[in-house]
Amino acid sequence: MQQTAENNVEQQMFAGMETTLPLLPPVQLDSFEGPLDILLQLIRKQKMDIFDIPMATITSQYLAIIDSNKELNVDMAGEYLVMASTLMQLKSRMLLPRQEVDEEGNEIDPRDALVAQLIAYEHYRMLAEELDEFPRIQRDVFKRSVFPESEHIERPLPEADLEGLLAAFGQVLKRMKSEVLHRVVLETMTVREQIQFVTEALQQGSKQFHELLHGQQSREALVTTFLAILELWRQHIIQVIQTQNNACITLILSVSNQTDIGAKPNA
Amino acid sequence: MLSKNIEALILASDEPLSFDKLRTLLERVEPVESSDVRAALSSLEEYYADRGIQLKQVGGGWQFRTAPACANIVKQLWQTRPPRLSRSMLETLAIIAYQQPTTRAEIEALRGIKVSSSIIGGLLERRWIKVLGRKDVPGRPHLYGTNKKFLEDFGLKSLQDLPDSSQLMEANIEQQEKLNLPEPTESTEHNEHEPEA
Amino acid sequence: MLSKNIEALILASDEPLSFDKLRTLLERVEPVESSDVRAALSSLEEYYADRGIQLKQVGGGWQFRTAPACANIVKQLWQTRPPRLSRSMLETLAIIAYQQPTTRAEIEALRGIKVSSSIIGGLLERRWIKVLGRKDVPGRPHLYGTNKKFLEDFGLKSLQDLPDSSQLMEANIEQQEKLNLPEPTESTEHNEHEPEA
Repeated sequence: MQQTAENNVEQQMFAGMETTLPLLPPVQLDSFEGPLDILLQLIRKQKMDIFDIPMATITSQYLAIIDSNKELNVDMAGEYLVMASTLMQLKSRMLLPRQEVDEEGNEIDPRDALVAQLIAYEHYRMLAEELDEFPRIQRDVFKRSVFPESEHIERPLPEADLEGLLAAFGQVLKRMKSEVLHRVVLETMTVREQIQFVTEALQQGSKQFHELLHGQQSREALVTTFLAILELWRQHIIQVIQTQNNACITLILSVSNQTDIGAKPNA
Repeated sequence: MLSKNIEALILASDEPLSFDKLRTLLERVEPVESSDVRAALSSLEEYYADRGIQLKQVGGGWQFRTAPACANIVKQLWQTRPPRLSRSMLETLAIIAYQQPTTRAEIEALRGIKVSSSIIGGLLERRWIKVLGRKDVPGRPHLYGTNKKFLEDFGLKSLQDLPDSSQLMEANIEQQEKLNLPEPTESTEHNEHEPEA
Repeated sequence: MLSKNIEALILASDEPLSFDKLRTLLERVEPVESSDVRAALSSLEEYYADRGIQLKQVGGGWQFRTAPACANIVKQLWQTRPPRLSRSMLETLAIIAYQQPTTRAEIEALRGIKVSSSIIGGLLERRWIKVLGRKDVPGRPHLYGTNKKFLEDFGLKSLQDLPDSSQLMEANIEQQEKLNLPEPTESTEHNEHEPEA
């Protein structure tokens, strides 16, 4: 049905997936837009009949995916778990003889509601994809943004708009949220200078990696300092020590001019 | 002179220029028939159809825009690229476009997953959606709908330009009947009328 | 395709596109001879000579402008609707207001995009910003700050009246939701003060 960027994930996910209990590699739930999305992908990829979903198979496949994502954040997990219990309930109801009937006496398939929900969601999912294909302003098409007309025309000046101003600044702030929030210093910085900075700092004793980067004012400074550290490490002038995964990284000067060149930094 | 004036007005306007506005402005200089304006517009539209700049009808007005074929080169004018829209944002936007006016709970029911504030906030910030009011149910949740800017930015003449959703509507009504969604009584009425601009 | 690309680039650019800039941009997509660009430009210029929009060489670059013959009617357009502040103008003004004194390079660093002379020029013309002096760094760039007129027009008693930036960041989504209540584009607050003519 849909050929999206998730193909890789899907391939991993569906590799070796049989109607028996599947062996699944870990699948990131972030690649799905929720429980309905998971179900739809399972159904469509395996060419199941959406109006006659094999509840036992789909339930065990769904549970396997949820299981491999146990450390989900709690908020997200809620909806996934609700769907899991819905599926299990449907699965068991499918085993019972049908009893519920509508006004005309026809049996009601317990899966109907779920199917309707899946179909509705699938429509929106397709519409969303179509929407994304429309020629979008600033991505595919562009318009004029300044209006300098012939000099014969005097143009009234634009009016003030405080809300617009605040919103605009909010936007700028948000865009640079990941960057340094105070002044951006536009000075050029060389790796050579930062090598000197790092060496001098380390001459007073070992330093944590983050300590060295801490005082850096701009993204450029951070990057340059980082490059300097890499360069020093490459030349075995410093050693980089990390005792375990995710632990602090300690930098020390190599014992100068000694024969420890063979000593492998173990980060 | 008529089509010259039309060209100039559309170029000089900082938002899509509606037909009525265009006609009113043209009238100030000399009397003009609506049919003539219409004819001039469509011949201009055709005239620009295969150029680097095109005359397009978007969000209820006319605007000059660069041709989609030139997108790659025009993008280079700026260092930054517009961020890609996430699937969750697109899905939420699609639901709002077709179901408006609609609440966050209704969107969540359709998507089967929570709609985070940052998604709604992002859509509001881009001015693609707006709050139309509040729904008269407990909690008085916001009712969302699309804005003119949504049509402009996606190059749509009007909401009718969206891909046909009749199938979708049917499926959805059925679904609402069967699932007993949070606010089933009010929400069904939104499906009966066509979304308006 | 060459002249299509040229048209599109000139329409979308924030400032007059110089020949060199134009050529550099075109080159990124495919190799092109200066003489071809020159030829394309002059045939475009001729092509538009008698239309409502014209291709003009101004201030060392190329730009589309409305034809002088249409000046009257374009004037009418602008009388009925004062131009809206462009996003780039608002962002630039906001940065100057919060970061003053600041230079153009600093504004560009924050916006991640070039700030055209026409934006700074427009703000100076509106007397919302002024040159405070020069920064003592190589190139001695201008330092910009806001003017009293900025406070007047935006209905602020003093610069302290601007929400502080941390507040703005947090409030962003909430504020957006509020700002977008019923009529998002029509702001009610800034109509309370009389905008100066």
